Amino acid sequence: MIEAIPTQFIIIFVGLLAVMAFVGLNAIVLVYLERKVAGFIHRRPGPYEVGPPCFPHGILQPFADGLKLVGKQLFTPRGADSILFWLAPMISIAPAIVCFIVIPFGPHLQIVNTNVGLVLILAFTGINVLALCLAGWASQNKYGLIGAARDISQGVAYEIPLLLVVLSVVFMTGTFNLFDIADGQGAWPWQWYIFYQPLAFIIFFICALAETNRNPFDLPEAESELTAGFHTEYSGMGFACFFLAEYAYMVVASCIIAILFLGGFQGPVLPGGWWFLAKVYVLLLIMIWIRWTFPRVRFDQLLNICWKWLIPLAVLNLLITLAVIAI
Amino acid sequence: MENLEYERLAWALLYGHIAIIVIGGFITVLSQNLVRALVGLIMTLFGVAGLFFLMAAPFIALMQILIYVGAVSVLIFFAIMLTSAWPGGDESGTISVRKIIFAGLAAIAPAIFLGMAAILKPPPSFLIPDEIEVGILGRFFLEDFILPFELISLLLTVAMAGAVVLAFEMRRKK
Amino acid sequence: MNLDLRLDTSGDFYARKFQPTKREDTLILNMGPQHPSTHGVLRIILEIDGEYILRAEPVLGYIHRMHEKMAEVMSYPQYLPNPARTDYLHGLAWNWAHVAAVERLMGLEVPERAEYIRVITCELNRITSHLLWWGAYLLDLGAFTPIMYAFDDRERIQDILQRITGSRLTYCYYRFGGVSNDIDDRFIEETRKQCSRMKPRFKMFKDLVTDNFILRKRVEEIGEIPADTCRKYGATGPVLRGSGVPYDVRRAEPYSVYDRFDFNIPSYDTCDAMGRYLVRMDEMQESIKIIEQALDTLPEGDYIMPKAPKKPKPPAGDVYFALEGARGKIGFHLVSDGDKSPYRLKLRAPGFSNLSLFSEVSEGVLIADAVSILGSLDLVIP
Amino acid sequence: MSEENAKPEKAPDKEKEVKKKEEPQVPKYTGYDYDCFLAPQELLKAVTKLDHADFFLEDVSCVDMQEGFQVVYHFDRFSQPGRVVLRVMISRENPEIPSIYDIFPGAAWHERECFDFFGVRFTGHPNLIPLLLDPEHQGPPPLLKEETALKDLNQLYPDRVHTPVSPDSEEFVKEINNCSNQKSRNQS
Repeated sequence: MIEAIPTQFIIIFVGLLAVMAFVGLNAIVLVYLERKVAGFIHRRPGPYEVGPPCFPHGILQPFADGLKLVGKQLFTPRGADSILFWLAPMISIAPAIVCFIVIPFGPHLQIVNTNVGLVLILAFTGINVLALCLAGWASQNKYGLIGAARDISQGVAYEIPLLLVVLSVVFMTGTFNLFDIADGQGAWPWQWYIFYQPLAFIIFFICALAETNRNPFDLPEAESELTAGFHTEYSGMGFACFFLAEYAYMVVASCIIAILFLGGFQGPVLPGGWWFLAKVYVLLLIMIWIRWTFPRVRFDQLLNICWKWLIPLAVLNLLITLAVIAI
Repeated sequence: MENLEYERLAWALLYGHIAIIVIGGFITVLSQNLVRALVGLIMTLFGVAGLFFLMAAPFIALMQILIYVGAVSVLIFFAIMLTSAWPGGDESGTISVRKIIFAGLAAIAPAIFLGMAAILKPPPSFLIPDEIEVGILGRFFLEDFILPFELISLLLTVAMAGAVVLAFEMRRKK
Repeated sequence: MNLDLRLDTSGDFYARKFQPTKREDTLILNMGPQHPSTHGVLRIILEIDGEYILRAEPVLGYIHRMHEKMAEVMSYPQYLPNPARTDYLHGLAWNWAHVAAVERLMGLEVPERAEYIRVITCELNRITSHLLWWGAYLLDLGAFTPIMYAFDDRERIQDILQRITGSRLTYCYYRFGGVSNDIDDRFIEETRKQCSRMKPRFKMFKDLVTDNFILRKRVEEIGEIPADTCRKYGATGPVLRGSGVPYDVRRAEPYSVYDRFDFNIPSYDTCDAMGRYLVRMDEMQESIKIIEQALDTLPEGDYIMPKAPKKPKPPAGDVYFALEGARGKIGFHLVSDGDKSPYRLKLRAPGFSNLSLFSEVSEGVLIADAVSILGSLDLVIP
Repeated sequence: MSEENAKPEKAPDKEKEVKKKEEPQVPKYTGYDYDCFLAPQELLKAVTKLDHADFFLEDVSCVDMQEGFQVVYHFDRFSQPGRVVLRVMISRENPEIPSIYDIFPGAAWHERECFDFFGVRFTGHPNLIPLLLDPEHQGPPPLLKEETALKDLNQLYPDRVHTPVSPDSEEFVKEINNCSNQKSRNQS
């Protein structure tokens, strides 16, 4: 019976495991990175003393965080819809893992090479919105509800310029295949699409921040307004799932930006995987940097930025791209 | 031989997806809670997307997820949150037998039609269906079927405008 | 599961008193008493329509400690540590208000050096208060970093004050007729160093934060309080000066030695949160100006009256003493019957009057703006 | 006291009088530029006048004494600083006083505070519910004094005129228009 299972399924299964490990590892690194970078920006050392002295610079901090989250009591608030309440964090994290399957981490490091990779990522990242609003709604908390409402309008609005910008790149390359898109760019920075599509890069980056609910667009969980927004009522692993998902989507967004605009695994001298990782982490660092620097925008401003600026600009960018291609 | 194994797997997957669709459908219909019903609907939509995958149409499957799960059901969710519908509302209450019969008939009727169509004019079946390229699909829409395609978009625009008008009207009444 | 959160008839006394209006699609939201942006235990009941606030009603009293009653059962010296607790950020001003009210009632002549010391320490305390406000306000607006920068300076000032006053937050430094401790050269040197350190910092704060595009969008034209509304509600301090009225008790009814210093009273007639923000930023610089002048002209002499009464028994009568705290006008209404404890003491907390504006100003604004307005009022809930 | 009609008596300027007498038992500094007693029914009229003269409400406080409650209103002015204090005596048995909410909405909370701590009822107040106290608070208001501890007006405010002034009187109008801290409030 085992030989009946096609090799591709085995690859996918092993790949999924690898991806989960990758997501977990990334989360660990990012938690540490976020704390340390925040500390650097705040001019303080950040986590410093966790565990015995053989682990300097608080390097065990993410593990301590994880342990704390795992050890916490799972708590379902009274009146909450318990099934949906606990389904939501899972819905949030699962699609994030699926997204990693089609990402080409290197010239030979891709689990599934499909022609519709880009669409797959766009489709599965869209599910996160649903998870967040389910969480907000099911927790029977007014802050959660407002957070969910904010998340929907934000997620739906920013998906539009995002798709338009992706379309411009797709029109340039003529494919949805992530590997081909990355492969189409040269090894040197001036051969990357960021030089052909600078506006698209900026729009995509802003939209990615908004879609991943990162500051300055972290309105669904704006803690000074809505305590914690949609995850107000979550404790322990429920919260950890959202937390993991947020980091996972950050990584996905960075991967996509790296592939679409920064040449993916392309780069001189070093092997592709390292280039890809370096690009992704530079983007992640920029995201963290932005988070600790800017105040939060207001909700109507957030939507105004999208509808009045990003969408027209994205359309304009698309038209210019089309014109250039047609010529 | 290998094809046969594939086919067995395909059947298993097919029934699995059908089960997902049916269960999702029942959740949608029978759930007292609108949001749970919506979750059932999403489950159904995922099942349908899986069927598209099985038919080697991953693009359409992903579009199904992107548009229906990612956009339409989110909008439905928004609508549910905006309207104050709760289990004590006018939708709840005991259901009369007549209603159940009518509902059953309404559910069976399309099934009979589709089933008859499938039996009378069975579509050609392939062991391993071909994947159609996205480009061909696009050309299909924009060349052969341009008129229906555009009409659908017109319909959607009209529906959207209508929804906005209705919403404004309701607001004015208050 | 009840989706209709509006028909939530449970709730406490205040929620029941806060009747929803006749509109159907509104939501009653409790902000606080434990909420990140209310800084302490303020609670605001909001009626919201989507993201817009229809009505807001602050509920307070969660940590009201009845200082007025305490004053009636304590003797004057026993009550000395209390006033600073009413405003933990600008404790020295309250401490000052208390001792000054008693001094006025008794007609005590405070030595000049003591007055200078009071001015210097009180202004230092004002800077720490404004710095904390600055950091916390930006935290409300979602910027995490500035509070760390603010605390950097604040901690240094607190170190300076700690050596002299013995405490870091709830000071009890002033005594009837002077201060408890003389300042020394080290204090003067450290204060001068801190003053010169802070001047370029303000420029950095401006470049880094005040000129930030997103911040400006969040505070400009938000929470406009016309000067007349301030008058009707008795709002004072930066709230009033942010509405274009250059009223400062230090200038209007000069107490202590403030009339000898040259300082401006910043005021902005934009009336919005930005105006209040800028007033406070400018005020810190003015405070530094005052401190430097005071250090330059610090007279020699006693730091406390030679015959300062240990157990004052002011004559019968009443006195109203007002001074300018970081949050506005602090008032002490002291009624004495000639005994060793006050007959009646009424504290006028500036935050009390300033907060009562909130329900009027926050009508029809977004929740995010309400947070911004609430922050810009700079409240310490007594 | 509260029932007495206001006599438009020519009250001598208290501050000057204090200075003349040089009595050691009387505080030299009060912080007030104009200090007057009012009859409860004339409070609103006086407050309206203060409103027109651009005063702002600093504080509403209350003092419990033998004659009853003395509700004290402090007013000050931004443009030409000078503190005016209005004192209104009301009886202990029926502690009612008109609310000045309609003129100074900022008084709402001060009045609620007085209601909390003394049980003074402000008629016409839109929302006279506990502000600082626990709404389930049992027993007498916390700031009421015991019978034995009460002092009377002469003990608390020696050498002051306790006769109500009419807000229509020339003196009142003159004082509120001219009062400024230049006269008596050199605080330092």
